[in-house]
Amino acid sequence: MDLTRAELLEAYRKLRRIRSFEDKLGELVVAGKMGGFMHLYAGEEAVAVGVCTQLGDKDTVTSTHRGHGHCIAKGVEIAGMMAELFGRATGVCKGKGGSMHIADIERGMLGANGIVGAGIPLATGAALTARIKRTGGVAVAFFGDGATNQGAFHESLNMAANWKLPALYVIENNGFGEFTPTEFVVPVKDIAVRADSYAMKSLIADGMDFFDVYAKAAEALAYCRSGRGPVLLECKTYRFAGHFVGDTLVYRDKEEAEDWIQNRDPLQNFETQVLEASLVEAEALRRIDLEVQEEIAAAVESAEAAPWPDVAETETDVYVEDGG
Amino acid sequence: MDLTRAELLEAYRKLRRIRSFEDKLGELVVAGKMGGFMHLYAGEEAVAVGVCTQLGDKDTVTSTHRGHGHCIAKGVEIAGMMAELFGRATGVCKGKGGSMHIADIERGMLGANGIVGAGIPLATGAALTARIKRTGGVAVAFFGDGATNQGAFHESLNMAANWKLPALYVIENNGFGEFTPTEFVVPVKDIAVRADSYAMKSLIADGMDFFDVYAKAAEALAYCRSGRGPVLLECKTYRFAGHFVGDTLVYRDKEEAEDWIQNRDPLQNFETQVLEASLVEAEALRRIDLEVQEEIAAAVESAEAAPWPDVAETETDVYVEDGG
Amino acid sequence: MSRKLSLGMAVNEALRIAMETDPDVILMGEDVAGGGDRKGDDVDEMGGVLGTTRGLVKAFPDRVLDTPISEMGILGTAVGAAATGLRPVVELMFIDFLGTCLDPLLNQAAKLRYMFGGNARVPLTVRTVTGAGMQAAAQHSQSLYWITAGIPGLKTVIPSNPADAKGLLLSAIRDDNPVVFCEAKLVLGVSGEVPEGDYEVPIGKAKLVRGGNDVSLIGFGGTLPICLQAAEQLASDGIEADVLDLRSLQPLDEDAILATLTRTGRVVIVDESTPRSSVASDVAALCVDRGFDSLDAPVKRVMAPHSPVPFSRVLEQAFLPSAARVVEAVRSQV
Amino acid sequence: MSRKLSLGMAVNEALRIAMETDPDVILMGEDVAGGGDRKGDDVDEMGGVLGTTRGLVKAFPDRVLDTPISEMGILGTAVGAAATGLRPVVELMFIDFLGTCLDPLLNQAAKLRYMFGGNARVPLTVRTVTGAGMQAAAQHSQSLYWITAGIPGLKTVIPSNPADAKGLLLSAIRDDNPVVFCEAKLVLGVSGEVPEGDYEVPIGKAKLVRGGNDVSLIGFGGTLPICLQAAEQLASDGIEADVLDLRSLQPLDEDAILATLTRTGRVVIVDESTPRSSVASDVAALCVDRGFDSLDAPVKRVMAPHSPVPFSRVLEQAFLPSAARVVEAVRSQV
Ligand SMILES: Cc1ncc(C[n+]2csc(CCOP(=O)(O)OP(=O)(O)O)c2C)c(N)n1
Ligand SMILES: Cc1ncc(C[n+]2csc(CCOP(=O)(O)OP(=O)(O)O)c2C)c(N)n1
Ligand SMILES: [Mg+2]
Ligand SMILES: [Mg+2]
Repeated sequence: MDLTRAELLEAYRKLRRIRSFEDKLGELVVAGKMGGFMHLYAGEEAVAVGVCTQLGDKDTVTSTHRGHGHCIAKGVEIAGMMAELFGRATGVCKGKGGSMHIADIERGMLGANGIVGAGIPLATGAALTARIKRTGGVAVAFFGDGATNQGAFHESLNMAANWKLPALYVIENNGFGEFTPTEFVVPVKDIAVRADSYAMKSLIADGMDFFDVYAKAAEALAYCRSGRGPVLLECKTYRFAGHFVGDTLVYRDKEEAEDWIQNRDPLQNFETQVLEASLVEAEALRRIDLEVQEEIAAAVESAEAAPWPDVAETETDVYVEDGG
Repeated sequence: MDLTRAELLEAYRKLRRIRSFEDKLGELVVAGKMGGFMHLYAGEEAVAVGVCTQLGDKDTVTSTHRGHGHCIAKGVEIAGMMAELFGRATGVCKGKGGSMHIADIERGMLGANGIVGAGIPLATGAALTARIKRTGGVAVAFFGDGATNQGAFHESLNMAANWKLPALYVIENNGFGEFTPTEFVVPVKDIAVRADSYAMKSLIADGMDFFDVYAKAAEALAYCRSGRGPVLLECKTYRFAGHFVGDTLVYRDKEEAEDWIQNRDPLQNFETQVLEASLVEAEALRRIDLEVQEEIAAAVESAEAAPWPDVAETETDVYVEDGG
Repeated sequence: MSRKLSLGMAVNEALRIAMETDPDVILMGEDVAGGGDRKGDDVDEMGGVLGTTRGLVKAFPDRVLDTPISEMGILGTAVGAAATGLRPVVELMFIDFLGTCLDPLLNQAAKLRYMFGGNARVPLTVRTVTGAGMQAAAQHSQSLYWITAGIPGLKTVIPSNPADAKGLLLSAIRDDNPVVFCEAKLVLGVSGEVPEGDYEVPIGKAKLVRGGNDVSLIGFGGTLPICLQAAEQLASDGIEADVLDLRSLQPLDEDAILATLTRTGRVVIVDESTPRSSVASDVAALCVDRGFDSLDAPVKRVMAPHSPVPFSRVLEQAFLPSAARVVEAVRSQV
Repeated sequence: MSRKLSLGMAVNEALRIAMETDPDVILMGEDVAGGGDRKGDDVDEMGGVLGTTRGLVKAFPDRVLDTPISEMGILGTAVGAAATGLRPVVELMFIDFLGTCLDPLLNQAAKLRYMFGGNARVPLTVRTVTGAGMQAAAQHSQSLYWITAGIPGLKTVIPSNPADAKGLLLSAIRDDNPVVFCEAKLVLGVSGEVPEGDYEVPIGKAKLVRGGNDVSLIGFGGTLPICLQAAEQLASDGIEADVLDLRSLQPLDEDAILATLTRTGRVVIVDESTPRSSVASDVAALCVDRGFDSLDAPVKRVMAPHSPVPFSRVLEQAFLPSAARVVEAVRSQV
């Protein structure tokens, strides 16, 4: 493991930040304080953090309807995100985007996306920009198992493979697309095999294990950066909550869920490994837990106090006004 | 080879009928007697005939912009086709469809299609009907190598595999999508490997050899009919003429083209094999050649003499009038 | 006999009747069963994200099909199935997803019959949720019925209440043409009396839901309650409004539109969609063409602005048409 | 200085200038090179099915990209590229193929900026061929600009002559918004004087191409020649027509439309598309709203019928608007 203590702590902070952020959102929606369709990332943190920890300013990511984790992992500010989800003028998208469109282009976060699969070609385009403008950057598309059944997945991977673009395609295989088990709609066990249709390199990671994701992503990113072409990385993971806040979860096996949640929690997993290897101390982690809790409480407080957007904003930002 | 002499002669008649039909269309378009975008099937006859010879009334096919061959192989009348291409009221689609939309639902021919890849889900739907209504039929989708880069291909094959539909997907890999060589846009040598993304059975045939197509299609159709699910069959073939009538062919290697045309002509190939095996006599084939020539001449003559559609027809057949 | 049902439950009832009365009717879509088709176990199904199809997979296990998230494949497959003898009802979860599956509607379902010279029938129904009002933001809140209404060969209907929803859906399913059936979020949860049993509401017939001779308020789907609210407000000022519920966007009931215009001379169209290429524009264009001689005032369109749908509650409310804006439009005419 | 060029060749010239003056401009599409990017051999390229991009891959070998037949992937990739610093020009061979790739335009290109609170630019241009006239039948002959013009966040332009084509395309490429650039088949091969060098025609400005005070004929793209022909015929009867070329369908030049209406009091809109959800309806709706007081006659729309485009030559001619139908519409007004 080539991560320094500081890097490990930073990784843990991100894992925890995502978890606490998502838990808080769940509460807020249930309490009727927050609206919209809300899809939580809890349980899948190791994927976003394992990959994004290795990305820099020139690298970009595209995301899904379940996008808060990717934002946080890519470094988007919590306060701006929270204000966005409260629909306030101080939101990172001025309250116009909301959960499914949260984005921060300056941080290379090209947006959550309400259209399943739509982020995949966008990342392909970002990779094309990197290639043509020789930025040295890599574009990463995060998307679910369900999204691999979209035509956009197929077309994009084929194009990226043909052009050997620096693109990393990350499948977050959490076993479900909404309420439908993946095995009902994907007739192969490992979705990673779909890379073979494009003679593309593929890898599989344990998406509940930060270190495994990190290692596989490292290999994949090195491959992309070397100009050898795109990589498909499948991370096997699980979402701890429902598809969206409000999902009654009647369709899923309770024992199976309990097993994932109790025995394979990525935060617990991380902690066990770093403590066993004596890389960091438990107190350092607890301190981060507290700091994150405070950070999120502060974000909620400031968001709730923030102004609503002016109604005139309904009609602005449709076009770049001067045309160019 | 389990084909009777009569069946062999019938197969040859279809091969010849397609070739002569297409040659005649080429002439007519160049002479300015026929309009529209015209894509000829010459060179690929063994694929349509090798497959369709084994289809019955309950089986359906969907086709492409290059659809005359599939029509003829599926038994659509030459006279109605020719009238259609002349835009006459007596056309099989009353002159409303033309080359890219020629169809004959009564014969299970669900249409040429101007949208690359669009016939693939249509055939999937026909297979679903066969399954739900237990007709015992199989649906066959013919499409080009280029169409395998469409999302519709991916989505359809996945659905068919999940549902184990009686569908046969036939790739006519003729080495080009318009003017772009297949290897520029498909990074795998055998497109048939794409079946593995869906755990689907696949086969590869020499698309210039009627007997090889016939054998592979027989295997595939038996598999489909047995309820084991869909099959992807890749036929390696070549189009003798340009992408459309008018194509200057500047982009293609002349020697390579000559080689295919001189040494791998599916009609020549068929003739050589049946003569060598003494299954039929050359005179029988020549007789068919003449009969087909007369048949096509008659079709042209009757089409040219046929009435134009009434202009009121522009606005009819948009809806089923009584609503149902 | 009737009882109160939400629009969603009226849809559920129509689907059940359609499937009971015709073995060729099948349901397809993402989670229309919702995990419930796991044979041999007792897992409960969700019946779609909004629960509209709940219970149907248990009743018709072979004819309710959960699909992959593959709208192009789903719609294309449904068109192929419709052209070969089934009568598929597809759920397109939100009409915004039309972007992923327009071709099977635009170039296949709508055109097969014509291209084949009348030798095809495509009895396909696409159920889809439209419009804003749930803070679902730009990609889950559009009122894109203007696209399907604009495509020759398709029909598009949009009920404003549960009773019409049931009858229109039964008509749509039994229609031999492809029909897009819109469920507007603004009225999807609203309850109303729904007759029991099997009945149809004809496609292409608007309904005058309130009589008045001063102005015509024309709405449909989610804007109907807004029209009625505005009519109440206007009435208290002594202005009596006709309120016409279009119900069908294609075919348009031109006669009913011209009849109300003739009565009042003043028309306000209330349409949740953005203004360009809209149903509202078509109605206005009809008025200024065939209804020109009856027009006493400018035809006003109360619509969303030319923008995407915003997320923030305050912006979404500003985005939607309101009774206040309708009243203001009427005032500008007199 | 100018010389005669076809509209297609004017487009080619604009592309070359755009690529010469901005290294971020790239071209993508099916066969836009056309086999010509085979490095190291001397195979000639086709430059697109209609030859419009011929010669460009030789001049800019790294920036002219042949793609697979994957419209969804192409458009989506182009949007991603545009949002990250390139200025892609995509060829969508025929606008009919919008069915396979609407999402990247509808839900991505058009909305990113808005959804991201103004923090995105999508300088994307989509060139596409529209309309009937080549017997290309139902799936290759549609005038679907009404769809792109209806989507907030997109612009849509359609030149009627080579000089405008060159200037509008240069404006489109340099615009920081996504622009759909339509090349109407009816005028694609027609030649006209085209100025040399680099110039722009502003997006959103209509052009009065003929002055008259009796009636306003409003057209664009392929219908402009039809308007002019009709104006000639009317002139011989002593009716003098204003002919307005919209050039831009979104934004609409509302001022120019209202100005001609004010001058003449009579409007006929000539639009090649089908009638529902159309640009023509929007123009009519504008006239009966803001232009109501100037209207002296019903606003007439001369359009295609509500049907798919037929193949047969005789039917296709009947389907298309004609000068005779325009004249007849004007006659019905007086
Ligand atoms: C094109 C499209 N189809 C359907 C939906 C509705 N939808 C939202 S999330 C979702 C499931 C996605 O599954 P997956 O890709 O596995 O991601 P997960 O939710 O499991 O993270 C669906 C069907 C959508 N948003 N977009
Ligand atoms: C969706 C769509 N994109 C592009 C086209 C234009 N087009 C017509 S045929 C063709 C090439 C098809 O190649 P392939 O599938 O290999 O079939 P072939 O022509 O070689 O038989 C293209 C790009 C189209 N008709 N539809
Ligand atoms: Mg999933
Ligand atoms: Mg090919």
